[in-house]
Amino acid sequence: MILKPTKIRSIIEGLLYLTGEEGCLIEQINKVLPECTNQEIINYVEQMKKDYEADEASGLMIVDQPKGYRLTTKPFMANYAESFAAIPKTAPLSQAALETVAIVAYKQPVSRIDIEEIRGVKSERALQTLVVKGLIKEVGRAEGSGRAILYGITPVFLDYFGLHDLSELPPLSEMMKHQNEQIDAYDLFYDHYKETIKEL
Amino acid sequence: MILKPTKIRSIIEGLLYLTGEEGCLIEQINKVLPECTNQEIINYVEQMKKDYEADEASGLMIVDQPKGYRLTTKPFMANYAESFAAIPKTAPLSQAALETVAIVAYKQPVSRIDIEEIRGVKSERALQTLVVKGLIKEVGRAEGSGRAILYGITPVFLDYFGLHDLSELPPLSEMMKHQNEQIDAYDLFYDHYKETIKEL
Amino acid sequence: MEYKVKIDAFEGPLDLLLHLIKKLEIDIYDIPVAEITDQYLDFIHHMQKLELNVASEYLLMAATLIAMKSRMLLPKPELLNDEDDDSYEDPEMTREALMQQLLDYRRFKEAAEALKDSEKKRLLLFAKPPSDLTRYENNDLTTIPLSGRATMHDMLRAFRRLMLKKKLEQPLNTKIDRQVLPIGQQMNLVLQKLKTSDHGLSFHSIFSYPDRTHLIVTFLALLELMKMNAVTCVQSANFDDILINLGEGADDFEANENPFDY
Repeated sequence: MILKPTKIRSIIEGLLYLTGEEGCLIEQINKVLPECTNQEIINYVEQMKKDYEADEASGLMIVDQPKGYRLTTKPFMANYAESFAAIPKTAPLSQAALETVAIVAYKQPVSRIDIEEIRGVKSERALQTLVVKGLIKEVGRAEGSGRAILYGITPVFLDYFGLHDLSELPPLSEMMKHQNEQIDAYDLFYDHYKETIKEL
Repeated sequence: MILKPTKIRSIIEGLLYLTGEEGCLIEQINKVLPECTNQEIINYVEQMKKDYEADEASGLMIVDQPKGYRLTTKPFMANYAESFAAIPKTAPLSQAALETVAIVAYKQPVSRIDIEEIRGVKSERALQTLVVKGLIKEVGRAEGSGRAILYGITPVFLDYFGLHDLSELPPLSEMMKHQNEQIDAYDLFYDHYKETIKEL
Repeated sequence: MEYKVKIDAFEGPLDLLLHLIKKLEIDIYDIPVAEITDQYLDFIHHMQKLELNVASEYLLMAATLIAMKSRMLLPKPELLNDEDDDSYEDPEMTREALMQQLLDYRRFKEAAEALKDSEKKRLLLFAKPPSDLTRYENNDLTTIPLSGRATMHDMLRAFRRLMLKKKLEQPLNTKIDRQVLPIGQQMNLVLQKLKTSDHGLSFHSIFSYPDRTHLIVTFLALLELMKMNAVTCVQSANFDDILINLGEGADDFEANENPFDY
């Protein structure tokens, strides 16, 4: 039986609804819709993404997660959603944890010492937090006498930052090409810092 | 501020999505949208019902429930949900579920409040998941005014974790002796992310 | 310049240096060592709270800057032989190294900032809990392939981690450890549970503590109650959970005077 495109779309929507926050792997959708290739499924979902986004009457959207997709509410819904008590609030990562996880993501596998050299400060606590949150994990041991633990990122990292895979991270080297723009971004960053400082 | 009809619609859709299979009381929607009367909300939802039904590209529909509504999949989705459910699950229990089930195993009979006190976060969803998976169940009610549900583990728990009986669980006191070593052991926990990031 | 700053406003000496470079509109590729050193020292003098454990990192940087500055003030040793070079640290090299370190750190700081953006966006998105698909599936967890299951170790590690996180040092089961459980008391407890429950109790729910003594005593209590007709047990099929109901003899049972307190 050949399914109509609208039907395929409706099935994908249904699956995304059913799996909710767990999301749905492309591979799983493929098992339910064996007549579609993975690429076709990706094309459908990408189109659905656009449609949701364009539809002002819809409060929903589709986001990437590792190897799959998830149906969520649109960002503006956060205000309204928070009035439902059952939704747990997640505390954002600290600045130290963000810097550390960025270094792990770009330089993995990387040891604590490497990270501390770049940051210029002890980073043990930040590493521990990231391990506990599941964003990074031990991926091996360095050679040599110390056999230092080497860290790498996990699929939780990708999910947490809404990435399909690691290649979606903006390349660091490219960031260097646009130094002038970066300086502007840096200004913004320190504006934010000033606020922090005022609050202290 | 006056909300546009499309905005109101999108908010209702978002709320219906977030409450999922539990559904949403008209009264709850009204709390989030105080600028609408109950009758206006009903009119919106009735229109949305028709739209979902007419939209062949959507796998969702809205059904009535006492004093409210529920977003669910269209009847034709049952077949696809079945084939989805038949896909062998490779996802292990979530971190939240593991923590929660461990607390239930060691502290049973235990109420949700007790669990939340230990975990420091809301645990309703984790409990729900565990009940659905049959690993824990209601074993009684707490004394006192609240009559809170008390949870205990089930034979499925023993089976799932390969235990003959509960006495095979290591005593807590022993487990807690080696806390310092545990910090290093933490990353082992994430071993179930068997794939390294390169494979993603 | 406003100096009322706590040390934790900065992530470390590099972060502070970047802040000064920005604030003083210094070219990061041509850092004036004397000026940055003075500003840096001035800044850490004014930091309201210099915690000992973090201060060392700031002080080390201060020492590096001072060393660099003083070497730059000294005339370069002349007529150097290659062999003598070892003892002389070229301040230009140190400055170059510091610049490189600052550039590297800034790159990652920017990357962290991008991640922070993604995080912020992501934290605004909510999703419903997964629907209960049990009505569609054979709800038998044993069909989960062994390789995909969470193991006991997973669970225990999750638990230990949690305990560590909460710094709960006391074992949770001290209350039930070494508790004496007379059978009579346990019989009473089972009967009370049954009386407050309107639909009978499952066999399993009675054994509510992970404690061997408790299990055995409860089981003996149950056998006694059955013997006295105070409870009846029903099992609808092999391996089904056994359902326990109050029996006719339940009202006759006077627990406090029973002989089973051994």
